[in-house]
Amino acid sequence: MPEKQSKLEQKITKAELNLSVVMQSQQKSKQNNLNLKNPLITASGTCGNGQELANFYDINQLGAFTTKGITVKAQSGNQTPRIAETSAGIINSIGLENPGVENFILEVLPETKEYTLPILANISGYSEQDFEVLAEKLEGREELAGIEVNLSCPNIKGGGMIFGTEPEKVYQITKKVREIYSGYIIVKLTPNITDITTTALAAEAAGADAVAMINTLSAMKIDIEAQKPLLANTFGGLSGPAVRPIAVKMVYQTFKKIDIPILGLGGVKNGSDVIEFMLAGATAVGIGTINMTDPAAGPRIIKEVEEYMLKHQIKDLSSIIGAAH
Amino acid sequence: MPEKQSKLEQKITKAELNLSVVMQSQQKSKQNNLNLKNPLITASGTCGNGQELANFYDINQLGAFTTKGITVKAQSGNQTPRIAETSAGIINSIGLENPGVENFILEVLPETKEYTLPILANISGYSEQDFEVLAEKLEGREELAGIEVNLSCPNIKGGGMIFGTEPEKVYQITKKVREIYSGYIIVKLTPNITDITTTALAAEAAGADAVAMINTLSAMKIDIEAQKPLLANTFGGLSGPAVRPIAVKMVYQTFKKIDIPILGLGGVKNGSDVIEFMLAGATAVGIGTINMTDPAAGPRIIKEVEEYMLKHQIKDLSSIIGAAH
Amino acid sequence: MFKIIANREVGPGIFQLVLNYDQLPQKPEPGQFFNIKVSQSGSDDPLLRRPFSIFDFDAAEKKVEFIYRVVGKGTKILSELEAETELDLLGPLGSPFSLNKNKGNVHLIGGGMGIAPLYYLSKELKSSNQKVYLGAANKAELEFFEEKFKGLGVELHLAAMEEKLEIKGSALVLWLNYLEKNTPDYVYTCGPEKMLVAVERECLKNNIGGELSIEKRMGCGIGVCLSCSCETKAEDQKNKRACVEGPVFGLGEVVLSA
Amino acid sequence: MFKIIANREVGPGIFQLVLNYDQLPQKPEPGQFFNIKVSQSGSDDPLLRRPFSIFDFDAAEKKVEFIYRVVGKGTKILSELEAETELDLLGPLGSPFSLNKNKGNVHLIGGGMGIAPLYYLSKELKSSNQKVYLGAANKAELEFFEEKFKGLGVELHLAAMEEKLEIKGSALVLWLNYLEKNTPDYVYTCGPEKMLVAVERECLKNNIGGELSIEKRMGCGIGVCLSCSCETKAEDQKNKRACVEGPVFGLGEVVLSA
Ligand SMILES: Cc1cc2nc3c(=O)[nH]c(=O)nc-3n(C[C@H](O)[C@H](O)[C@H](O)COP(=O)(O)OP(=O)(O)OC[C@H]3O[C@@H](n4cnc5c(N)ncnc54)[C@H](O)[C@@H]3O)c2cc1C
Ligand SMILES: Cc1cc2nc3c(=O)[nH]c(=O)nc-3n(C[C@H](O)[C@H](O)[C@H](O)COP(=O)(O)OP(=O)(O)OC[C@H]3O[C@@H](n4cnc5c(N)ncnc54)[C@H](O)[C@@H]3O)c2cc1C
Ligand SMILES: Cc1cc2nc3c(=O)[nH]c(=O)nc-3n(C[C@H](O)[C@H](O)[C@H](O)COP(=O)(O)O)c2cc1C
Ligand SMILES: Cc1cc2nc3c(=O)[nH]c(=O)nc-3n(C[C@H](O)[C@H](O)[C@H](O)COP(=O)(O)O)c2cc1C
Ligand code: FES
Ligand code: FES
Repeated sequence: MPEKQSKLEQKITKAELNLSVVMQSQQKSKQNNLNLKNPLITASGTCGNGQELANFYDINQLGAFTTKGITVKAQSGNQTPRIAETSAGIINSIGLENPGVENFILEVLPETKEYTLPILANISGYSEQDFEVLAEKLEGREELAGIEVNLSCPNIKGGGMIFGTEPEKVYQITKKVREIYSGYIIVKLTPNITDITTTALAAEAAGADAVAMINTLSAMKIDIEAQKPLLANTFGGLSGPAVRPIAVKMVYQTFKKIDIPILGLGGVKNGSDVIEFMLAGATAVGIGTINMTDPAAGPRIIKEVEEYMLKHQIKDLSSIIGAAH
Repeated sequence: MPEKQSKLEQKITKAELNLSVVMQSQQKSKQNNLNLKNPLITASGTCGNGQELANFYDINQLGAFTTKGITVKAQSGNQTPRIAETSAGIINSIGLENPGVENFILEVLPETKEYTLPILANISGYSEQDFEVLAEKLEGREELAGIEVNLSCPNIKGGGMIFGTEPEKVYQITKKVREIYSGYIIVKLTPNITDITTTALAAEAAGADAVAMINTLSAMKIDIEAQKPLLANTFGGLSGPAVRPIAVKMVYQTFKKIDIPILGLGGVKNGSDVIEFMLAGATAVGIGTINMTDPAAGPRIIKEVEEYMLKHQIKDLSSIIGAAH
Repeated sequence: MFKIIANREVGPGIFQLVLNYDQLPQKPEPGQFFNIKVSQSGSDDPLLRRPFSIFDFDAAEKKVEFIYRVVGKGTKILSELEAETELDLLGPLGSPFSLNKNKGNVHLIGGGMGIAPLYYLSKELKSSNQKVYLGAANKAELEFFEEKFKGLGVELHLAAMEEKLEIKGSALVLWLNYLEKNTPDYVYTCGPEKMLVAVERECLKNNIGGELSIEKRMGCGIGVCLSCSCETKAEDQKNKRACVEGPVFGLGEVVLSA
Repeated sequence: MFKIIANREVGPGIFQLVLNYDQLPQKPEPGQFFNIKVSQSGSDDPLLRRPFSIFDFDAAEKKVEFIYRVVGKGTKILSELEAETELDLLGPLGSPFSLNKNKGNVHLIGGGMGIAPLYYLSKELKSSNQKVYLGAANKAELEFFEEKFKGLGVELHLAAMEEKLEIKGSALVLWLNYLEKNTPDYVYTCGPEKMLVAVERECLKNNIGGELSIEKRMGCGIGVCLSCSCETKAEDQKNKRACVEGPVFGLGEVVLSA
């Protein structure tokens, strides 16, 4: 009885929970940090530019929003079918359909002005120079809290992912972007690599503020009736719950090797998955495919995280980062 | 009406179906080929040594049987839990529990004498020399049709998978084994690599008769209640339907680059998955995790393959190998 | 929340799914669809929802109906669900057929499961000047639809590929047979993309306006993923999303693949 | 093929699953288990089967019963299945409790869901010289079991952690309280591994023979995957598989982890 009593007295209530996390910046000034009211960040390409989700909830409840990947020029994307369902996963080969950075600035950014949460622009390039151009165009844009440099898109030829599999390239591109762009820089890494810690270290060394892992895994599905690849683009990127164990492992493995924060993502569906990524070492956690299958997932996941915190009497969510090590 | 009639006349019946496939050998003599009555091969480690499955069906119905991985010395394996369930997949870290090659020869091989199907011994090593020892011990064993050289086990420290991620090591080990062992040699590759075609090419160049892909993907699961890795061994290997799209892609990608046959595996559950792997370029197809969840899967899958052949009026199953390219 | 009232086979491998709903964000219109989660609560497979056009809707009884064919994993699972089971649906989604223009002589041409959205459309069009051309593989596949459309009192023409009804052939051929003597002012069509291409070609040639509904593989159904992008013939060549700007498009609006 | 006859909550989050079977490969014995597929036909998730001990068996009525607690994804899905649903089970699997020895004064000690296999055991033991010690979190969790065991006419002792029954505490403490005045000749136990360790220690110390049933995470349940290996205390140190040589082991046979 006395134990119970005292436990009750100490009990943390929902109002006391602190879900905020700080994504530290490598740039020494504190004002460069990315402060999130909770660790949830939308994964690029799975939430449009936010308007569509507004039918389901107020996205300002999230930690941050990442826009659909943009390139220097407008892209119409790959042929359809662009999506295939697999066991507990999907393969997509959207091919970076986007209006190009100019239109992004003219049309998309103004729409995000209503949002009170930090906005990250996801940028992709077909050449190293593309990244420089994109960084230049976005430098100084006040609508943005930072950029996510996608060095891992498996859906574009002669670029994208290939950059992300070579630590030297990751270093070079990140360094160039860092020289140009003064906001928060997240470098998004590919899991299609023997050792993701090599590219994570390269990004860190070049001045990235954080790394995001993982982008999709190279994959394919064959239409056995037609006896040909199901996706018009043959290959695509695998995401969804199927890949989560791979992503968690990469975050876990990288956590001890780098000092900058990790944005962990891949297959998050429930609050428990957010906790898993954080225990592995993620400071923030991305939600991607789940938005497609369950557009109202964001607030539900936050609620589930809160329930876990109450159950385990965790006051500060950030205290569990890397706690499984 | 006349078209229908003539179609009926030509119709291939079940009795005419030919499911056999030939895994060609690089050693020029025809007698070194591995002839399979159908493409189904049990995946090492998921079928014990065959006796347990006998409660469910006669395993002689399969194309070939692969034994649980053996090492030079007996191994008691990793601590438990050794298995974690993930979305449409499992992570295992058995850690090569096995009686060692001596006992394998004394105890396991005699038991396989009753089988009429080809038997493959799966071998694993902690050093390059281990593979030589194993090849020597197994050379000339008549019970065996060949060996599968596991250069991809993610569950043993300081060896296993690490060999499989470096083309030079794959080349060296395969070459040594080739010099010693005169039977059919399959080199089993790891998917935990930036480009699996590099190791496939290395295996081919060193004289492997075939390559098997994929072994499991490095992965982990965290027990969020205990806040520590669920598997006693922290990391394990992901298998099951979740990984199939990754495996199919690797087979597809490798098919055009090498001339030796591919044993494709990873997440096969149904006849349609066997067809998918063959269309991608696999000559034979492994069944692993499915045996654990559905021990009678073997004959069911064969039946489903036959149904597909009848539907598509395919007389020789081998005619579809690589047909999706 | 939706609850299954009935889920019964009404043709070979064709099911009628009748659901009760608590509330809807808006009244569903013909041509719109719902995205149905078919997996068990907590299961991650199948992962994606399955899109189905609204076959019928009844606001008074709070009922929405679908007709679906069992083609793969998701529809197989759906077909095994019992009455009383609760389902998770998103919708109504997408842009509907337009109803309010004065359309004169209207033709509805439906092939296979493409017939499904045309029933609610036909019901809502309320025009007596409606001719409906339906085709499927065989009589058994059409029987349920025949009865339903007859109930609406519209002029109905049926064709089957495997046996002779009005003709032995497709809905397209059936319609083309009538086209000369009976030119419509407006056309609505849904069915195999090949058929849509042909109907579109014929209408554009003869200056007949109309709308078609297409089936595209969808990731989300709500416009966030761009899985369902359609190339357009518009000058700016901007893609349109089948799930938001579609699945109903004007004839000639998007590039079809035959 | 198995069909659900009943699947009802008999305690907080605890369900009784009653199945009808066509045929079984052999008569299930106490301590054996079945491996139940909980996913929908065609769904790949959850992938693994779930092992449950036989709670009761009735050959005449072709019935097999389980008691399970909802703890995660699989048991949640199981708890939502309705009567008439067909289920895919493998079993009976594993090595049972031994029944045929002349065991004299027998104690059964069960904690939590570890009680489940003890009921069928108690029934089959048929010895009047049986004392049963059961513990759980609270009274509500024990009520169903209490009634069932009372029906067998055995001497029954109950404890709960959260409220006082015979004592306020675990089955272990309850049993230890009796141990001195009432030393058994043989012990059967199932429950949390911590409890098993303590019972084993006490018995080995006092030279009491017995058996325990353990729960190990299983990949296959049929002996092919070596997920469930248990270290043994035998000289050759050969591992034993909980799914084939177990889940019932002699006291002192395998290494427990507390
Ligand atoms: C807007 C819209 C309305 C539709 N209305 C109907 C309807 O009223 N009745 C009906 O029977 N069918 C309809 N369909 C097709 C229906 O969605 C598919 O038959 C169904 O998704 C197949 O699911 P499955 O799991 O059985 O097949 P699988 O082949 O196992 O599905 C695998 C994946 O492919 C997708 N897919 C497969 N076939 C199609 C298809 N033809 N169109 C789009 N996606 C597909 C599935 O949604 C899933 O993501 C409609 C499709 C769309 C896009
Ligand atoms: C031989 C044997 C007999 C059992 N008998 C009973 C019984 O009669 N009644 C009962 O309520 N429970 C019993 N259990 C435990 C039961 O199997 C688990 O509670 C159940 O598998 C949990 O499934 P889940 O999907 O709800 O949990 P999840 O945690 O989602 O399951 C994830 C994975 O872990 C495994 N797992 C989780 N908990 C356990 C556990 N305690 N033991 C073994 N595997 C676990 C699951 O099987 C699954 O593979 C028994 C276990 C074994 C090994
Ligand atoms: C439809 C789709 C589109 C995507 N587009 C982008 C993109 O434009 N840029 C990018 O960096 N990642 C893109 N991704 C990858 C996701 O942001 C995310 O890294 C990946 O899907 C893993 O997370 P998930 O499993 O939660 O979806 C896309 C993923 C999907 C499914
Ligand atoms: C429990 C288990 C044990 C395994 N043991 C071995 C092994 O000893 N040697 C080996 O080469 N592969 C081993 N594997 C890998 C499988 O043979 C196979 O390559 C992999 O599981 C992918 O196929 P699947 O998805 O059909 O299981 C094991 C896999 C599992 C699940
Ligand atoms: S299906 Fe996702 S945008 Fe249309
Ligand atoms: S669970 Fe596979 S051997 Fe026991």
